[in-house]
Amino acid sequence: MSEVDTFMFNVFIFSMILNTAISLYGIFARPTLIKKIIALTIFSDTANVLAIAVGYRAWPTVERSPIPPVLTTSEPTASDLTSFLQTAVDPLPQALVLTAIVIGLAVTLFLVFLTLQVYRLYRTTDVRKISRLRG
Amino acid sequence: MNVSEELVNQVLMIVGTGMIVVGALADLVASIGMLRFPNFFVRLHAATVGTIWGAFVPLLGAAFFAAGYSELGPYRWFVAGGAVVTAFLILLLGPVGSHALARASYKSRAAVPKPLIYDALSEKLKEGEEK
Amino acid sequence: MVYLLSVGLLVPSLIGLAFVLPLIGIFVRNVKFFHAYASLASLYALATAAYNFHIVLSEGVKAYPFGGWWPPIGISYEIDEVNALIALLTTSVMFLITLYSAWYIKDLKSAPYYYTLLLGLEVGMLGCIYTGDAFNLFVMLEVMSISAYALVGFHRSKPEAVEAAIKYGLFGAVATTLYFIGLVFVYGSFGTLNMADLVNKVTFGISSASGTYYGQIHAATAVALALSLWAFTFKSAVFPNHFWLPDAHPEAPTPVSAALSGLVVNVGVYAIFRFLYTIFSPYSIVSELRDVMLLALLILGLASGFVGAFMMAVQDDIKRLLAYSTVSHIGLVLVGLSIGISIAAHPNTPAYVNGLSGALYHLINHSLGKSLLFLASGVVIFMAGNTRRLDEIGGVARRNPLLGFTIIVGVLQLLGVPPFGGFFSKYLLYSSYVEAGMPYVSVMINAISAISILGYVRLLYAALFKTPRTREVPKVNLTPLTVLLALAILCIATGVLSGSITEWLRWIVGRTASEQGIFNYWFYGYYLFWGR
Amino acid sequence: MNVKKALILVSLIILVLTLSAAFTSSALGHYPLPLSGVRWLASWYLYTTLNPQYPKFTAMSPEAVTAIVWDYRGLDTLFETAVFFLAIVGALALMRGISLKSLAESNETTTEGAGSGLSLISKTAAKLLTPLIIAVSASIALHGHLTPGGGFQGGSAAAVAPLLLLVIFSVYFLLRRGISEKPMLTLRTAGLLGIYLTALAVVFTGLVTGVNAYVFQNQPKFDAPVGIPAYLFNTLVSGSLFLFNLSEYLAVAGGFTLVFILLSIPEELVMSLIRGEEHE
Amino acid sequence: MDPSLFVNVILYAIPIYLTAFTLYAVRAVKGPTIPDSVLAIDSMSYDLAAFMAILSILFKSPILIAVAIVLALWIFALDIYVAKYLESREMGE
Amino acid sequence: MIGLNTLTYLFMALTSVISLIATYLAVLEKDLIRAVVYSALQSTAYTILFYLLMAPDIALVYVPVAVGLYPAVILFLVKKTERIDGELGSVEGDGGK
Amino acid sequence: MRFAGKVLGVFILVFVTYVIYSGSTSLYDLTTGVAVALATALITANLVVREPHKLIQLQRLAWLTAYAVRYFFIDEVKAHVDVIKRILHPKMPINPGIVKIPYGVVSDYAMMTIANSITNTPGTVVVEVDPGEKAFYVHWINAVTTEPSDARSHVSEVFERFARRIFD
Repeated sequence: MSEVDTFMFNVFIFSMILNTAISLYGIFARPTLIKKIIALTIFSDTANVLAIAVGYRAWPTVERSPIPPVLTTSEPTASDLTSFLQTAVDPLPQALVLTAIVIGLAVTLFLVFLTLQVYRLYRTTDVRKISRLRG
Repeated sequence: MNVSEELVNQVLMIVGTGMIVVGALADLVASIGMLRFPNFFVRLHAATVGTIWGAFVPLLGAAFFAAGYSELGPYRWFVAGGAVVTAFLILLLGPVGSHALARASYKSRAAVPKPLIYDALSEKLKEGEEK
Repeated sequence: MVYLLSVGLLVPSLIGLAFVLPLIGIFVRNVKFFHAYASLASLYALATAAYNFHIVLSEGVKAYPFGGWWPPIGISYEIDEVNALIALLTTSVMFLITLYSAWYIKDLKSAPYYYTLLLGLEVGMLGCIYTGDAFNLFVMLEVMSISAYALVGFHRSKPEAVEAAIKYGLFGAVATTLYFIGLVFVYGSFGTLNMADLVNKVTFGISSASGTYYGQIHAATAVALALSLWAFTFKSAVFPNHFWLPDAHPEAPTPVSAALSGLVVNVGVYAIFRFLYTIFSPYSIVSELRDVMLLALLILGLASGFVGAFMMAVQDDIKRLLAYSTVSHIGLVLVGLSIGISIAAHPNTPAYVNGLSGALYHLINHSLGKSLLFLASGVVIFMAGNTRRLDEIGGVARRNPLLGFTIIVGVLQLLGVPPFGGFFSKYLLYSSYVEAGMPYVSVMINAISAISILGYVRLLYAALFKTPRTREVPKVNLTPLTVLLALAILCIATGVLSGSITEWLRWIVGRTASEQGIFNYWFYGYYLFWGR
Repeated sequence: MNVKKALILVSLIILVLTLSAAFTSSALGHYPLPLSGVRWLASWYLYTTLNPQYPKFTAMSPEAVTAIVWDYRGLDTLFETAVFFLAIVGALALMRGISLKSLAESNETTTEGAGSGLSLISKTAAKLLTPLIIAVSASIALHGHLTPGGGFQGGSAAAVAPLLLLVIFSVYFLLRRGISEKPMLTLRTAGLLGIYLTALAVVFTGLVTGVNAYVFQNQPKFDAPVGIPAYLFNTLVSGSLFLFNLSEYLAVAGGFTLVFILLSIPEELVMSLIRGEEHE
Repeated sequence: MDPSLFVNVILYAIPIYLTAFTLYAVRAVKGPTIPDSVLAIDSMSYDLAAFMAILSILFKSPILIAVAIVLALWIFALDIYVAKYLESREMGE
Repeated sequence: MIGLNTLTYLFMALTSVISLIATYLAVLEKDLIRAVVYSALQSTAYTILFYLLMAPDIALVYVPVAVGLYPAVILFLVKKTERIDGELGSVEGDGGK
Repeated sequence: MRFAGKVLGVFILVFVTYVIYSGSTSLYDLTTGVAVALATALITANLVVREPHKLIQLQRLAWLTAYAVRYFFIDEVKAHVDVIKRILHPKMPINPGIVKIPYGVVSDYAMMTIANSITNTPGTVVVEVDPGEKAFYVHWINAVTTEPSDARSHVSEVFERFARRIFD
C-alpha cells in the first residue's frame, strides 16, 4: 500500500500549500479587516501544520505507528531509550510551533483590539472606506 | 499475570470493543440523520444520537478497553481516566450546548422550526408581548 | 566566576523590568517615578551594551549558551564586532529617546504602558541583534514588532494613528509568518537552526553534532532566503514593502518615531547582513543563489532610494517627509550591502570592504541624524502649536537658536555635506561601486542624494528660514534640548572623526565579513563548545 | 482594482508553484513520504530528555516537547510570553483610563435577574462546570513535565471557566466576584515574575556560591555544577520545569481573563470616554 | 483470546467513523443556517473526541488521550458563544 | 485488510481536504459569522492533523487558541462592529442585529 | 461552618476529578491534587454549592446510581432505537412540535438534571425553560400530544421522580 500512502501524504502537503495561498488571498484581497484577521489566523496555522509535517516520520513498521515525543516511563532503561529513538517523532518543530502559535495568538488579539479602535473612529472596518492615509 | 486477572481483562476488552462498534454505527446513523432531516430543530435529535451513543458510549468503551489492554503498560489508567472524565463531561456539555443553541436560534429566528404541528412557545411569547 | 553574564543577562533582565511596570502603574501615582525607572533601565542597557562591545573588541567573538546547552542544542547569543556595535548604537540612541520621553509623556494615565512598550521595543531590538539562533530571531522580531504596532497606535483617538497601526500590524504579521515558513525549510533541509551551525554546514561542511543535510539544500536555501529576505525587507521598509512606513512612523508619538525610523529599520538590515554575509556567505556552497538575491536587493535598494527621495519632495507634513527620507536612506544602506555580488567585488578587495563599511557607516549616520531630526521635529511641532504641516510651522525654530542649530546639523548630516558623517559614508558607497566596476550605481547614489536635497531644503526653509507668524511660542524646557544637543554632538563627531571611523569600520568589516570572520563566527559560536 | 486582484492572484500562483516545486524536489528534507528517522538534532533531544546515565546532560523530563520549550530553548518561551504580555499591555494602552468599575456598581441590581444571560439550565451547568474545568486544567498544567500539556495548555483551558461565566452570566457577574482587571493583572504579573525568577534562580545561586552558572539553567552541566533538584521526595518534578509550568499556568489564565474582560466593555462607555480626547 | 483480535475488529470500525465525519463535514459546509453548521461541528467534535480516545489505544500511545477532553470543552464553548451572539445585544452583558 | 498506516494517511488526506474546503469558504464567505464557523471547522480539521502527526502538545495548545479563542474574539468583535464583509447583501436568518 | 461544608463538597468533587483524570495515585498526584482541590474549593465554593448538608446524605447517592442504571439501560435505549428508526426509515416519519411540560422540583440542580435528561434522550430537546411558571418548552420529534400534563407523563415523569429524590 506504499503508493496509496505516498499519494495521501502528498495530498495533505499540497492541501496545506493551497491553504497558504487561499488565506494569503484572503489577507490581501478581502476588504474587511475582520476577514483579514480570520485569514491571517488560518495562514499562520497552516504554516504551523507544515512545520509539524516536517517533523513527522515514516512508520517504523506497518503495525507500529510513530509515537509522540514523550517517554511513557519515568525510569527509562537503555532499551527503552533505543526504542523511543526508533519510534518517536521530532520534538523540535513541535516546540517551535508551540511558540509560534502563542505568538500568533498574541498578535491576533492585539489586531482585534486595533480593529475595534478603527471601528470606533471610522464606524466601518472596510479598508476601502478607511483612507485617511495615502501610503 | 494470573488467570482471573486475564479473564477480567478479556471481559473488559470484549465490552469495550462492543461499545466502540456500537459507537461507530450510531455515529454513521447520526450523520445520515444530520443530512436527511429537514430543519435545525429536528437535526438536534440526530445530534443527540451522535452525542450519547456516538461519543459517550465509545468513550466508556475505550476506557474499558484500555483498562483491559495490558500492552499499554501503567499508562493505561491514564487513558481510562481521561476517557471516563471526557465521557462524563460530554454528558454534561452536550445537552447544555444543544439547549443553548436551540434556544438562541428559536429566539433570534436564526433557524425556523418548520414543519411544526404545534408550538406552545410561540403562544407563550405572544402572550408575553400582549402583556 | 559566572561566564559572560553581561551578555546573557542583558535582554532577559530588561524584559523582567518591563514585566513589573504595569503592576507598578496601579500603585504608584507619580509620573516622575516612571520617567526615572525607564531612564535607569535604558541606562543599564547602555552600560551593559558598552561593556559587551568592550569585551568583543578586546577578546574577540563571544557566544553565550543559554541554560548551558551548547549549540545547536540550545539557544546561544553570539556577539561579534558588527552586532556589538549596532547594539551599542541602539542602546545609546534609545537612552536619549527615553530621556526625551520624559518631556513628551506628561500624563500619568499612559506613562506606565508607554514605558513598558518602549522597553519591549528595546528588548526586541537587542534580542534580534544579539541572537545567534534563527528561530530566536523570529521570536525577537515579534517582540519588537508587537511593541512597535502598539506604540504606533498609541494615540488611540487619532484615526490616522490607529489606521497606520493596523496596516503595519496586519502585514507585519504576514511578513514574520513568511519568515517562519522560511525557517521550516531551513530546519527541514539543514536540520539545525543555530546560525553558527548553519555556517558550518553551508561553508565548512565539517561533520556536525546535528548531522548533515537532508534532501535538496539548493531548493531549500532558495525558498528560505527568498521568504526571509522578504520579511527583512518588510521590517526595514525597502521599496515594494515600504508602503507602511510613511504612515506608521509619523503617526507614532514623536520619540517612538525616532526609535522606529532610526533604529528599528536597522534590525532588518542587520538581519540581511547576517544572512547574506555570515551564514550564506560568498564562501558557501550556495553562493550563486546568493548573487541572485543580492542583485535583487541592489535593484530594490536603488528603487527605494529613488522613491523615498522623490516622495520627500512632495510631502507637506514634516514627519512624513522625514519618514520618506528613511526609505531613501535605508535604500542607500542596502545598496552598500549589495556590494557582495561576485561580478562586482570579491571579498577582501577594496570595493568589498569599502561598500560594507560604507553601509555600516551610513547606518550609524542615518540613525543619529534621523533620530535627531525626529526629536527636533517633535519640539518644532510643539512650538508651532500642534501642527505638522510645513506651511503652518512657519520658522518657529528661529525662536530657539539651540533648536535651530540641531536641525541644521541633522539636515546636513542626512544630506551628506562634507564636514558631516553623511558625506563620508555616501562617498564610501560611491567609491566602492566605482572600484567594483559598476559606476552607474555610483551615479545613481549621487542622483538620489541630489533629488533628496529638495526635500531637505523644504524642511529647513519651513522650520528655520520662514518668518514666524506669531511672536509668542510656548517655552520648551531643557530636557529635550539637552537630548538634541547630545545627538547633534554625536553627529558632528561622526563627521570630524571620519578618517579614524572609516579605518576602524574597515577593520571591523575585515574582522567579520571576511573568510576569517566567518571562521571566527563558526569557531567561537559552535566549534569552541564541542572542541574543548 | 481588477489589476490589483490579478496581481495578487498571479503572485499567489507563483507562490504555490514555488512551494510545490520545492517540496517535490525534497527541499523540506523529504519527498514523497517523511524521513524514516528523525534528524540528528532531534535524536539529541530524544536521547537526552530523560537519561539518568548522563546526569550532566539531561533535562530530566520524560516530555521532550516541554523539555525543549522550557529547558533547551527556554529563552524562546520567555519571549513568547513577553509577546503575549506586550499584546495585553498594548490592549490595555488602547483602553487606558476605561474601566468597568463604574458600570458594575450601577448594574448591581439589574443584571442578576432572569432577563440577562443565557437560560437557567446553562447557568446551572456553568456553575457545576467551573470546578471541573479548573481541576482538569490544573492536571494538564501540573503534569506538563510528565505528559503532554504544560503551563500554556493548562492556563488556556482554565480560562474557559471565567470565559463561560462571562458569556453565560455577564461580565458584571465576574466583577462582583472580584474577577476584574486589577486582580487579573496582578495574577499575570505574579506568574511572569515566577517565570523570570525561575529562569534566573541558578544564576543567583552561582553568583552567591561563586561557581559558573547559566541563565535558564535547569540541571547541572559540565562547566556549571549547580542546578535545581530534579527529584523532590523521590518524585520526579524535573527541576525548573514544574515551577515554569505553574507560573505560566497562572499567567496565561490571568491574561486570557483580562483580555476578555477588556473585550466586553460596552461600546457606549468607550465612546463616551474616547470622544474629545486630546492628541498631538 | 488474543488482544490483536479486538484491535482488528476496531480497525474495521474506523472506516465507519471516517464516513460519519465526512457526512458531518458535508452538513457543516452546507449549512443552510448558522446553527446547523455549528451543530454539525459540535457533534463531529464530540465524536472526534471519542475517536481520538480509540485511536490513542490503536497507536499504543496513551498520552494522546489528553486532546479529547480539551476538544470537547472548547467546542462546547463555541456553542455557547454562537448562542450568546444570536441572543444578546452585547457579548459581555 | 487495510493496515493502520494506510488508514492514518487516509484520515490525514480526508481531513486536509475538508480543511481546504473550509478555508476556501471561510475566505470567500461574505457573512462574517459564517466565516467564523467555517474557520472553526478548519481549526477542528487542523486539530486532527496535529493529533495524527503525533503532536499532542500542539493539539492541546491549538484547540483552545483556534477553536476557543479566535472564534470568541472574532464574535465579540463582530458583535461590536458589522457583520457583512464588503458590499451589503441580504443575509438569511439574520439574528445578529 | 456552612462555608466549610461547601468547601468540603467542592473539594471532594475536584479531588476525585483530578485523580481520575491523572489516572494514577502516586504521591505527586495526591499532593498536587489536594493543593489544587483546596484552592479551587476556596475560590468556587460559594458559586457551586448552596445547601451543603445534602452532600452527606448517602441515600441521595444511591438514588443517583439507580437513576443512572435505569436511565442508560432503559430510557436511552428506547429513545435511541426510536430515533434511529426514524432516521433510517425511507419515508422519515417525523411529527415535530414544541410542547409545554411543567415540572415540580425546587432546586436548580434538580431542574438541570431533568432538562439534561430530556435533552439527552434523542427525540426531545428542551428549547426554553421558564422558572417563573415552572415549565419546559420541549421540541419533540413525535408530538403525540399537546396537552402539558399528558406530555409530562410521556416525557419527563420518570426523570422528575428521581431528580426530586436526588436533589430536593
